[in-house]
Amino acid sequence: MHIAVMITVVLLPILGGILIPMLPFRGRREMLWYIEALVLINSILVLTVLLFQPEEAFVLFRFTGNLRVSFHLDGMGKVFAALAAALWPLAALYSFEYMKNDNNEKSFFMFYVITYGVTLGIAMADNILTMYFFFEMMSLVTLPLIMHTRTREAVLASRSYLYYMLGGAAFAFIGMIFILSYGTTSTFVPGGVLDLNKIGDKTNMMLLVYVLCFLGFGVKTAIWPFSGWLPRAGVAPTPVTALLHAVAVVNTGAFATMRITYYSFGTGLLRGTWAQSVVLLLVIFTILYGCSRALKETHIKRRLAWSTVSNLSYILFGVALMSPLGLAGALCHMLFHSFMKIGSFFCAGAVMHETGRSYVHELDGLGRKMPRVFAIFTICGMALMGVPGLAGFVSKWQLAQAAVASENPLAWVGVLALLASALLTAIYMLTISVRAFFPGKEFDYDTVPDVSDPGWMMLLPLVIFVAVIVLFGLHSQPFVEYLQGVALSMPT
Amino acid sequence: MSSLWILSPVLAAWIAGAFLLIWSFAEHLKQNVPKEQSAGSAKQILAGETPDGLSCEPGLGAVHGLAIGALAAAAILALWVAWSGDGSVTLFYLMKDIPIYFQVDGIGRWFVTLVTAVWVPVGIYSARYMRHEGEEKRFFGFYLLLYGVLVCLDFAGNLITMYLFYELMTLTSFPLVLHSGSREAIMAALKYLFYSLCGAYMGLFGIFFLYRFCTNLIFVPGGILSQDVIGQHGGILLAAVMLMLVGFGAKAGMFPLHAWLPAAHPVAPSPASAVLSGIIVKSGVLAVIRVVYYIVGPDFLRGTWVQYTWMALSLTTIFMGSLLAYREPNLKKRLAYSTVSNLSYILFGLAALSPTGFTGALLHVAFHGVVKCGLFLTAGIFLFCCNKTKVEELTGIGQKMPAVLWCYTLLSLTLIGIPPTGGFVSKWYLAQGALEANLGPWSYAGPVILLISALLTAGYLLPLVTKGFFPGEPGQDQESEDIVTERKKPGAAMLIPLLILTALALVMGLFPNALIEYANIISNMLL
Amino acid sequence: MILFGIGFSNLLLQKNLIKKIIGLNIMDTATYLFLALKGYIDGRKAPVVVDGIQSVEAYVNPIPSGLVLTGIVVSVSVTALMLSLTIRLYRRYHTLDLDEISTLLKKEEK
Amino acid sequence: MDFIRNFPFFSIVLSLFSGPLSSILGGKWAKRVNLAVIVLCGVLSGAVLWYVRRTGEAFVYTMGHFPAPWGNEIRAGILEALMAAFFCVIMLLCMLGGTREREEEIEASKQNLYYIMVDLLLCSLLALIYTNDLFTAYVFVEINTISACGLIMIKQNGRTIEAATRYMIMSLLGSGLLLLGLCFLYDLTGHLLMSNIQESVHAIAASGQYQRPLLVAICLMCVGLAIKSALFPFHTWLPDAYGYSTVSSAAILSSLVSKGYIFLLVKIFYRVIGFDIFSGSKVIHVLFVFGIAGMIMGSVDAIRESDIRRMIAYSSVAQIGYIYMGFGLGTTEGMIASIYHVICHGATKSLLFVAASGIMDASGKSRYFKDLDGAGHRNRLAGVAFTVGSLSMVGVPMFAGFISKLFFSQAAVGHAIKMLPTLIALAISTILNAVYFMKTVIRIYSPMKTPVMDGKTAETENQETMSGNPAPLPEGYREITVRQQPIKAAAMILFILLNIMLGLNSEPLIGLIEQGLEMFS
Repeated sequence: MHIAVMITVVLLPILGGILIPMLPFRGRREMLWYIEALVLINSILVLTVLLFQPEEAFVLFRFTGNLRVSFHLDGMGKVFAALAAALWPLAALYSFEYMKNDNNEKSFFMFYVITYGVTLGIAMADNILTMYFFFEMMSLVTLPLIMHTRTREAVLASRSYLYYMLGGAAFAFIGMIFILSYGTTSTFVPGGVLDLNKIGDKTNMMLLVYVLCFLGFGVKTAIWPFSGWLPRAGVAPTPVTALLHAVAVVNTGAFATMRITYYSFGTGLLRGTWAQSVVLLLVIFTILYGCSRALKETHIKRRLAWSTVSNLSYILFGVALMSPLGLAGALCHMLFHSFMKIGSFFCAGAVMHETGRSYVHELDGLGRKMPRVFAIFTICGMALMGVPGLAGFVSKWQLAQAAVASENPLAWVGVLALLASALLTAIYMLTISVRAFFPGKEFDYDTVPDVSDPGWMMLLPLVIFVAVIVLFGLHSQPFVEYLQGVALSMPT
Repeated sequence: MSSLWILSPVLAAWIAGAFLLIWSFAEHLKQNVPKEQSAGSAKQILAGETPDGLSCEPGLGAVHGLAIGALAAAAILALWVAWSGDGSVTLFYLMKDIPIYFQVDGIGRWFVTLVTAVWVPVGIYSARYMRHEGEEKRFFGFYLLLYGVLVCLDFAGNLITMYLFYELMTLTSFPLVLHSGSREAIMAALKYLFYSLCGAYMGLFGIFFLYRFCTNLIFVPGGILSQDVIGQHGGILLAAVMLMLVGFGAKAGMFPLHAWLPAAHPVAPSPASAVLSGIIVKSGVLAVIRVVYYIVGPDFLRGTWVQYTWMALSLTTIFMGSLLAYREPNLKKRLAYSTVSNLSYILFGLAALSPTGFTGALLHVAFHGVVKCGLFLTAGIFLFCCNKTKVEELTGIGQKMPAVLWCYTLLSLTLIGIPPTGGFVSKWYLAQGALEANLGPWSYAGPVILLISALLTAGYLLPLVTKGFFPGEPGQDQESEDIVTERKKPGAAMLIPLLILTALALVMGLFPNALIEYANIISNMLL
Repeated sequence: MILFGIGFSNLLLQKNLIKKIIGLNIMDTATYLFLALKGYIDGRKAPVVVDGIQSVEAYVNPIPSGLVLTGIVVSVSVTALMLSLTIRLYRRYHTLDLDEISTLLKKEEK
Repeated sequence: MDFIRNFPFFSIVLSLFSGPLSSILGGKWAKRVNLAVIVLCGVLSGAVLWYVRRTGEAFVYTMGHFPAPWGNEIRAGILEALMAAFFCVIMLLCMLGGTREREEEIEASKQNLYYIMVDLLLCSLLALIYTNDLFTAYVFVEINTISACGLIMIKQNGRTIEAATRYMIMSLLGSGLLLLGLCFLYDLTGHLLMSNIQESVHAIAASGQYQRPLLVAICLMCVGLAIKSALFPFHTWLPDAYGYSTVSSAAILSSLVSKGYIFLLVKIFYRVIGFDIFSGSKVIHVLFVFGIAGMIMGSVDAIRESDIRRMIAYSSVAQIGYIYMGFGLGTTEGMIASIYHVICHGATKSLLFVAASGIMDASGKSRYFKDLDGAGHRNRLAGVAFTVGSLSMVGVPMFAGFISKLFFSQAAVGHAIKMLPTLIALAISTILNAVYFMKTVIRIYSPMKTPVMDGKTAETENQETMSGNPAPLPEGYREITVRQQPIKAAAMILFILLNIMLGLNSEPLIGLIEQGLEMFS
């Protein structure tokens, strides 16, 4: 029974999504209920699947020979699926309020729900082909979401987004082929699949292919050379930028990189090679580059987008360490960062929705008017900074531990980069809160538009996110143990 | 002694502080409702919520009463807990094997007493002083929160808890500096925040490494590094400790990251800057002590390049601090520079890594804390009464406010270190410790620099005294005449705390041996 | 072979359409000559049955000549088509030069 | 059971005679005859496929019962039957897709001429596939060229004639070279039937002398056929030919005609020269390099193109580059991959052409990009069809393109030296494909920004088109719904289904190709 559930979890949102424009909805409210119900049922299904975990893989359909699209739930897949299941209903709730006055909502929600199915598909992919399949679908399905506002700028942004995505997929394709032909089986096996006698002398070629593959999947996590698309995609409506750039799209990239590094190429071969140092250098540079660009940015959403770029490279830093601890740290940061970032994006969205202002210097004094939203924003900011007692600190701690444990000096440079970027994050996050709450003595308050906090639909998700951040911050023990359990199942 | 009592003072302070903060928030919301007159329904509900009776004026009495009451209760509890013997409590487990763990030990007790001794009088003083600054509720709210955080910091049992409260202290003290709300106040506050954050992150870098090499980072007098760990990873550990020194030193105004002190002080309200330079800066010193003497162990650093650089940095800061103070016209900025140099006395004492040096440092921590708060309170009075900040403008102040200027003179004497006062005692021990540590040229350079900076301190403190008491030709007389009439005399609530502090400083100066022998107990335990 | 070369280059380089067609024909005939040559066995007569001699040795190998026949038919039809196209083009553009025609077309397009 | 044996012969003869027959009939009747013939041939070749697959070996059918050197032979194996069936299906769909255009563009009198050409084309294609004799292959190549040129010319405006002339010149060159190559071969081996040539070629290769002429023969033939199937350096005629001719002819031309020649090339490789000699010779590397160059340059030209039809034409140059690269690899997997790609490309290219015509209808017949904005909204089905086509070209997993790309790279990985260049070339050409295809897809779905006559600002204009109620469209732009174009819609849907079927379960097809290849040589 469980395997069937696993498949329905993936297909239900996709089919449900496609049905949205077809179904005759009387009013807007009925459509909202339909969507919310669809997403909620799916999340519950995901949780049931997570609870009693089906062992065997489920083959959806068979391309040729050993290439088949099949699903299997293992440690890492569970974490990512749980994350998506938790965040999607809340994001949907938020977007109902946000999209109230938008006219073609139907197409928006259609793609919104389909992305949910595709993300679950990636989480539960059993072999690299399925993952690549859904990886490609992801970039196609999210394209209309970015193009939703149909302005000139949105079209340009979506076009560059697509080129980056397809370019990345093309390079990842090479990696996949390499694994399919040199690996023993195409499924994900902890500790790597490549059998050495086949590769024999061509290790350098293998390493080069690994770097290409890392960059291919890395495009989605906006590594330095390919990070152009993320800030530009800020032009999309907030639920899209929040959900995609905090959770769905970028995490799929990180998740995919984890898969190929730990489950296909195998860390044993890669540790200590020049490929690892190339990747590490690239990641460290992106961390610093992302933060410095965020500092310069005045548009809130683009600033948050740049901070996503640097935070994602934290995750990749964890992955590049090639040690089980590194993987645990990466997973931990992926999770916490999603909550923190989606919280701050939603706050920014709420501000833009209510006041229509989206530049930092326009925020003076808004703290007084929208105290709840800005309070949450400050907490998310502090969590991002890594103030101990909040979730950010825990994940930074895990990453730093892993980095210190691994001997190579590049990792220590990485820790320094981690801290320097924490400082930069502090600067660009707190300046917003300070500007909002303490605009200065001679600031008169009537220039501030008389707005109040948004409706409950927007606030509820925010409050939940903050609660989760604080909970993880203070009591992350059982959770971190679980992650380490997942990571340590890896033969180093 | 049951463990939960340790946290009682902290909880008392925090509850009161939180209540005040929420009250000030509600106050804000209500404040901008009448101004708009618009009939927005959401704001209607808001106005309905907050109790209407509280108008601004009568509320102040309630605020002061609540604040000082809570402060007193917390102080008593803290002292009782500190002096009623050792005890420890683990609040909860932040991460797998890292508890939030509190432990009362010698150093903790010393610092808590110092904090309480200073906190209560400054609290009383600020009740009166804050009237002309406005936003009292927010000020007192953060003030109490800060007190709770400091007590936790002093009682912290392991490095992670200390780091947690170290960071919280920065965040809670940040609004205090920011209080006046003017543009440059915000800029200075941000500068303060980012400097201390940068210091904190350097410290965190060190903590990562230390955590890697020693299991649970609980403070154990004499250090917990095992020999083989030092053997293999000596180099990286030294670098980590150096980074931590510079990082935590930032809070203690050590050379590379001291620039925030002179920026933050003139801008903050005077009770805030009194507390800032008196106590918060000492927390940086406490962190350094914990790391050097309780985690890494002094003999690990003795004779290494880390000690020499540390010594060199503190000496340069001493010298530079006094020089800058000497040339500074603004009184508060001058006091800020003097804090920078005095703190480096303490760091210098610690860098000597010798028992007497350590005792000297501890003594100086006490003396400087009390004296500097007193000096800042006097500066506050001068500002409050005749809103003059420049030193030359205060000529002839002696006739008008003799008592205040007397206190100022006595406090400056202790700071300079004239024999009967406490300053001399601590400087003596510092010089003794430096010589004893026989570090070659360094141990001689130390006392010489101490003497030169004592002269400089006299140089920048005494002119105010001379001008105040003996103004010279009558020309200035009538000018200083209208200074005082403009403002009312400083009220009793401001004078009494000043007198208490001066008395405390004198008593410590005249009968220091109780303090000295207690300090010796601690230093023997460590070295 | 040389003939083939001349015809081939002529077809490619010439500007004028008619010249191209001539070139084409030269090329085709060259191939057929080559083909016919292949079939020729020295000292025998053309493969037309003359006064009842059936034995194979008397005649030249007939297959290549058969092929030549079909080849010629093919090239005739192709030339016919090419000529009709050229007339059509000439009537419309009054020039035989292909590049000129394409420039005219571009003008017409705008 | 052997009645089926002469089915291939039947299908060729049938389509041959239907040509002249339809010349007498009027336009309407000619069309019906034509469709009937195509359907019949499709069924016949399907039966042959089924029969051969059951018997498991190819059968030879001598026309007119004359034995070898005189009579002509047809050899029908699995691969030939499969290709024949596939060609008929594609031709049928193309004809359906282009019906409405044909009525509008071609005057009544020319109608039946068009169908003659189509029948002849069908006949020559089938013959090309089945024939086992080189010279008959040459003859049918010529017929194919003439009928294809006729298809291009039918539209009678200046452009098409110029395109037709260019096409004629180039293909005549090609066939000239082919003929010469044949003569060389004949001279060497003395036979024309492929199977006997093969033994003699083996004998020559074994004996070691005559190496040089053999190599020359191979080169001549390869270059000749390369010119005809528009491989990179010789592709200049392709964009004009495909760009301006009628829709169905363009679709047929691009997917079938060039493929016919490629299939002939494959037969020559296998049957005549024998695979191992061929893969040993240098020619392979030349083809490989041309293939790679074709892939990249084709896409680069396509990006610069501003006319949608010419852009698709250039992209077919790139795809042909793919196929030749498959040959260039020289391994059997490479061969399988390229044959599979022949089928995929055939299906996708014709879908793209038909969809493009649908889009152009919806935006006032103009073929330039700037007028195509928002066409996707106006002609929903054509928009979807075009998107499916371009996604498959780019190689998105759900569709046919992905599978062929997958096989190409797997074949490439097996080959040590050539692996990296192929993979990199594949990645780059995917990106380039993505650039120009997705540019069009996005443009179709992006809102209309054309200057609006009655002074409304562009923004409100977008609002209205998006909100569905028909805004005052500039002249020529009209909302096309499925009902207005039933036949074309049916063709498009069938194409899409074919594409997805090829994408999802390609296993049976691959199996067939493999069997076919073994049986081939």
